[in-house]
Amino acid sequence: MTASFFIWLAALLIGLGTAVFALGTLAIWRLPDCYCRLHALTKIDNLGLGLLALGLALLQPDWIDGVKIVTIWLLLLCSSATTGPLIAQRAIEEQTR
Amino acid sequence: MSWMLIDLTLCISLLILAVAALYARGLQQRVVFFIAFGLLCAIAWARLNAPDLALAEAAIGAGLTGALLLSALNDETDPQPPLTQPRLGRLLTTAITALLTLALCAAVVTLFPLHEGIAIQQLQQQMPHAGVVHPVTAVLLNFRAWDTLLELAVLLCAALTVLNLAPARPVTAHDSPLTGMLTRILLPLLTVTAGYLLWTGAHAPGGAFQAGAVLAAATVVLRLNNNPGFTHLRVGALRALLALGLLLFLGVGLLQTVLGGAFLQYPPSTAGFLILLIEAGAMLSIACMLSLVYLGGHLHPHWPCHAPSNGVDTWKRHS
Amino acid sequence: METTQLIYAVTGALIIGLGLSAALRDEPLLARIIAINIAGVGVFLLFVAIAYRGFGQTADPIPHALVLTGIVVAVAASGLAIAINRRLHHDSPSGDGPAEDSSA
Amino acid sequence: MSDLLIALATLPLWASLGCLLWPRLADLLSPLVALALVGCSLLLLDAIAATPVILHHLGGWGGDLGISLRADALSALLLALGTVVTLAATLFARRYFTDDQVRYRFWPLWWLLNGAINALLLSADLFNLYVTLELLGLSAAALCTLGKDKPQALRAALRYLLLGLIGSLLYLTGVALVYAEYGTLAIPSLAQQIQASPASLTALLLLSSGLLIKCALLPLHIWLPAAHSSAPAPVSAVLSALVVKVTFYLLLRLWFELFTAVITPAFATLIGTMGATAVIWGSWRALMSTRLKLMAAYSTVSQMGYLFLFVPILLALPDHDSRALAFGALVLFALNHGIAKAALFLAIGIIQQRLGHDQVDRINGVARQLPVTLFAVALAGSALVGLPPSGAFLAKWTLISASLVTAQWWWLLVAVIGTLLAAAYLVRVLGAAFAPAEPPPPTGKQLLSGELPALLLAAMATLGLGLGAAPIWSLLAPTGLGNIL
Amino acid sequence: MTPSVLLPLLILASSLIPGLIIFTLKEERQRLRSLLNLSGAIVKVALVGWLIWGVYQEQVFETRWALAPGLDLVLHADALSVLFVSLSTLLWLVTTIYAIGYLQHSPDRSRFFGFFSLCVTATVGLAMAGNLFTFVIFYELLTLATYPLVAHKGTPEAIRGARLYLAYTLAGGVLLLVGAVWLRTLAGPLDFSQGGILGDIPGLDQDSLRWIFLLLIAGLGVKAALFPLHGWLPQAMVAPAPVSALLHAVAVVKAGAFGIVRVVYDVYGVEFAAELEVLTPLGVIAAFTILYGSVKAMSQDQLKKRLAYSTVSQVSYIALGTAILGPLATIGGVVHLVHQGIMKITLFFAAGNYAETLGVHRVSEMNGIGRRMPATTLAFSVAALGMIGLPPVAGFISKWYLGLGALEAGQGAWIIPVLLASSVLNAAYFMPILYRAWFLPPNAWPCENDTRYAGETLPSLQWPPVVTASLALLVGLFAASPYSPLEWAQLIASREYRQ
Repeated sequence: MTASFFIWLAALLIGLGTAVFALGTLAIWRLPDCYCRLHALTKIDNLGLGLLALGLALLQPDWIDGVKIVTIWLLLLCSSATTGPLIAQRAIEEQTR
Repeated sequence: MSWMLIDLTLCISLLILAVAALYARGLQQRVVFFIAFGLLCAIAWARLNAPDLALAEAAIGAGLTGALLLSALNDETDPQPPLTQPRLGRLLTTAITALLTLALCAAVVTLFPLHEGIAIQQLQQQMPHAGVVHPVTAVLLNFRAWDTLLELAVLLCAALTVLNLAPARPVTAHDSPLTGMLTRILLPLLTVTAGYLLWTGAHAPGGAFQAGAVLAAATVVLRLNNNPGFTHLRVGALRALLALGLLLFLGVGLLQTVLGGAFLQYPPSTAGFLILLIEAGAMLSIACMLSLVYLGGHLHPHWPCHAPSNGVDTWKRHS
Repeated sequence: METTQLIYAVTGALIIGLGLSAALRDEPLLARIIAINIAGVGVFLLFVAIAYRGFGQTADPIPHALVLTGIVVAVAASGLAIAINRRLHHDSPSGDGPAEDSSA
Repeated sequence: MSDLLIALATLPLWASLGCLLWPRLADLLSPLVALALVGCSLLLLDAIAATPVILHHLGGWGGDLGISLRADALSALLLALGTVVTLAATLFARRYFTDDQVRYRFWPLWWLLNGAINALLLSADLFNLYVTLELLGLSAAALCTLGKDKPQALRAALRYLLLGLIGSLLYLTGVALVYAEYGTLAIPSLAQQIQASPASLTALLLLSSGLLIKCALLPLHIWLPAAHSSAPAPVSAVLSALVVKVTFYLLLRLWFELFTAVITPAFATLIGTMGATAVIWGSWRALMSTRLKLMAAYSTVSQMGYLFLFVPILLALPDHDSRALAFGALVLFALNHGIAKAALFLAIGIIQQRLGHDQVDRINGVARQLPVTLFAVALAGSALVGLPPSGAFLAKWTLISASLVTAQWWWLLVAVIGTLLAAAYLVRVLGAAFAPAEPPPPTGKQLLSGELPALLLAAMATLGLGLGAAPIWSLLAPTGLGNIL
Repeated sequence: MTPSVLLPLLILASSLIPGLIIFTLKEERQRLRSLLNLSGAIVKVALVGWLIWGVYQEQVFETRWALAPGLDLVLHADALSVLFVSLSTLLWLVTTIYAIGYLQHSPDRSRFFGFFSLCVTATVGLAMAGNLFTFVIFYELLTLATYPLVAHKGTPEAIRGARLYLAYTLAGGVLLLVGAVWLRTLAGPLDFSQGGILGDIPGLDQDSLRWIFLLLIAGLGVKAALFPLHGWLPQAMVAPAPVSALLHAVAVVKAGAFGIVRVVYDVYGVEFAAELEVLTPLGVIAAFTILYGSVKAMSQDQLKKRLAYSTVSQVSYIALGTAILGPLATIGGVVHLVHQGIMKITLFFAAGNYAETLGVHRVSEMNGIGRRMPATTLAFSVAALGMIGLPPVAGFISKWYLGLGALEAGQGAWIIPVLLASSVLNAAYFMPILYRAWFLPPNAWPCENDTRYAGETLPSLQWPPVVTASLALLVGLFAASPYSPLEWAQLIASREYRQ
């Protein structure tokens, strides 16, 4: 029972993750200017990836692969944390010039 | 059946990205599409059971080449003025390439199903004596070692020319606290993964090239906050580092012929160790060459001689 | 198993065609380098499609080694082309020409 | 015996690393290595006289798995040509590059180029040939960037590099198809397996078109004149004499050893016509060009056209020994052009350095200032045109007789017109040199020891190959090339 | 290496080696250069003497060197080649002496004498060629060696003249090459043999043989200055006097004529050629050239141009001789090869003297030159009379035999008038010169060189024409003696015709 429960949970998480991703891409497409799109790019995608990573981690046969997938998610958090402000900084410079 | 769907979507998106990368309006858009195409291609390698290639494609194909192209974006690139082909010329070339592609597709279709080649059968028989477990590394560094040796020479040639062409360009400084934090996190991780990749190369996907590429990525990250990384060495040390990989390869190869046996033939007992030794040397050289190719040679304007005692190196002037 | 190989091989062939026809066009250097790299990826796709041996089984390692060599050669060539181009534009438009460079 | 192969393949790479690590030592090291290479290639030649084919499996993995180095009569002869021309160019380069920094940058790339040439001539593996072709293209482009007037040299190097890459990609696609269909990359075993099939035909087309781009046959030659004329003299000497010829050697291997079952007379005639147009058009442009180096570069385009003229004739020749004779003439023509063109470029390098320019109509009076160099130009020119004392005369004699035997007399017409045009642009240079001298030019200095390599090469092309060409046929007789002979 | 193999090589080397050494000599080493030149010439004359004696004794001299499978470089001395070798060697000795005097103060003498020796080597090699392949090699070498000599002065006309010369001769060389290759593919190795080789090879397609004959004769005709291909000869007169003397009287022009003789007699065989009906067109062209050359010579005011056109017409006598089927005509043609050489070289020496000492280039300036330079003008007159065909001098003999041969072959009807007309025309353009030189009072010489010479001019310039003129007289008087050119021509003719 517990195995099927984990599979269902993973399926739910992966479903949620893909939905959030779809939402994020829709947001990037629809939002008017660069700064709003940054939100979609950083926050929503990170959430989507987090859910996806957790879902996949559950599915892995041995736990070490699960840890690897979660570290991927943590690394992505760092890189999007730096890229977001950098892009914003550049956008401000571009507007002022 | 489900795999068919995934393959089709992957291939179609690959084609769309390729067209976008070739025919988008601005150069910047083309470069971004090209990087996306590279990453998608890495997924395609993974799908086709080629993990080594996925690693290499992501690190070198999309990563480093993408960084290279991005850094080259700000050199104003005038279209080749002299070679403006007449309309007829351009039409002719596109017609010929279209014809060649059609012939290629027709030939490819007739190829499948493939029958088992002699090379693979011999490979399976010889694998136990290869000294490493992972077949790709065995092919790279044992069965077809001469290819890899020459490939190191190709890389050396590119790096030397980049150094020869070094314009004395000042290093643009654009570091900010954010990138400082990112490098502090990424740098140790990259070096550790590089070492891990080098070590696992013997029995799992990995090896000198992927490790070298990861180290080169470390230089790219360092370059973000304006530190030239380990390429900023004395000219003598840089020369040694560049030559290390090829020197080891040739040295080990020649050693075997001196002890009897063919060139590049490793005795079964010490094959594993020798391959690891060569891979370590190759990793350092590849990392140095790839980062030089990315950085450009302006850190060593007086290459290959030492900087004149009076002249101060350009880097010190700016920090 | 053949259909997967077929799909990827044909995609590879198409990408080669696209890349080469774009590479032969008269465009700024970066565009031509991108075209050549894309054509290269097409060729590698062809190689790996040939090496595929079905979902579970390990693929034929020889084409993989060849493609690995090809990728590294491609990046070396692109780097060289970009370095030459950077030096070409550093010399001609600015016109001042670096002092230290001595003519051969 | 196989140690010779290893030495020839790896010695240049060792030299390149040596020159990289100890630049000051490079000036001494390079001539010694060049001399050693010439020694090895001569030893290889008489080894080939004993055993027709020498094979060395690298890494001990024989047959189809590993890569093997192979030397037969054809590759041994071209290796001899390569090492001799490299020795002369190395001795010349030591005095040509006066600025130390440029010379130290020159040596490592020079030995990489030479290593690529030797590796390509010895390799018996289809993919390994791709890697050597890449190394060849990259190092040649890199050496072009050392040219004197920067923007032109860099632009020429860039175009050369890009077209070289496109050529290599086409070649690689061909390799993929061959591997897919026959499962192996080793040339000896492929030679037995390849039959006519759609995939093999496409592979032949791809491999040949890739190599034709690198070989600068007529419609695809746009990169050659600029690259060869803007590169420094020793580099353009090796480019014209060796790099283009080594690519042609590969085409010979493909057409006459691997894809003999796939080649059709129509394909050969197409190649022949492209060669014929190259002969006429190249000599015409050489006649019209205003600069000596450009003239020499266009003359390379036209002389390579001659080599392609041999292809349809070789295919149409009925019996074995007339085909062996024609094939010997082809090899003799390649050797003669290699040596004579290298001598010509070295001599032009001296003239350019002495007069400061190489305008054809302003070199009058050079006969009095540089008598040795002008004599070398005259000798090399007569060898290129194919006048009697030179090997090219024998080759053209056999080409004309072979084209008559196979009743394809139009190749004869092309050869005749090409010879007359070549004589025309040679006379144009010699005529200008005889004119009375302007006041001696300000720049330039006397470099007699620099003139010696050019003169020796020119003498070798005319007298050496002219009188001593018989051994070439005896060497080629047993193996000839693959199963066509 | 028995002497029979070594001798031809030694003859070649005796002018090749001095030539190569002279190339390296500095300009000032005048004494060493003259020593080398003269010693080379004397050694060669001695060797040729030995060769003549050997061939007369039916000894076989042949060296063979395989250049490629089926293509051998063959040097073979037979009666015909000895005739031409002895002619060119003897005259080379005389011309070298003349050239040393003539070029005393001009620059680039090392280069000149180097190419001069190379040119003689090529001529001797061509004479001793044993097969058509070797003949073509030395034929082209001759072109290469003579180009720098014609362009020696470096003036714009010299270079233009040399370029025209090269254009003609290279085109001719290529035609000869194609013809030779075509014949080689049809008939196998073409070693010259007495009486021709194509006669007895069965099943050769007649038409292609005719085409080949046309190609060969066109290729050789350029150097033999047959009518449509003679344009280069007058232009090449810009060359210094020794060059125009040796080359355009002996080496280059005779090479073409000698080639025609070789092809007709030793390749085709004269009976087989007659069968193919190729001889009559050759005869017609030769006859037309004879008349055309003489007519053009009359209108030339420049002395050297006039002599050039006279050479054009005289050389065609040899072609005419070969075109008539019959031993007598052959003798006439072959012996004219020698006689014309001796007479024409005297005329060119005299012209050179006039130009060098008195700056006289035009016939109109030659009034009373006989009084000023009696010895040279006497030699000039003897040679001129010989050219016209008056009895004591050599020219008469060859015309006499040509006439007899024509009658014997039954074609006397149209050949005798041509011979007579040409003699008249010769008189028409030589007599005014003689009259002007001896009987008209001299007016001011264009540029009187300083008159410190003991005789009329430099001794080394004065004696060569006298020597060659007396040689022409001697050959004319003692035609019947054993070693005379006539005797030798009869020996050749007897071997060529199969009795």
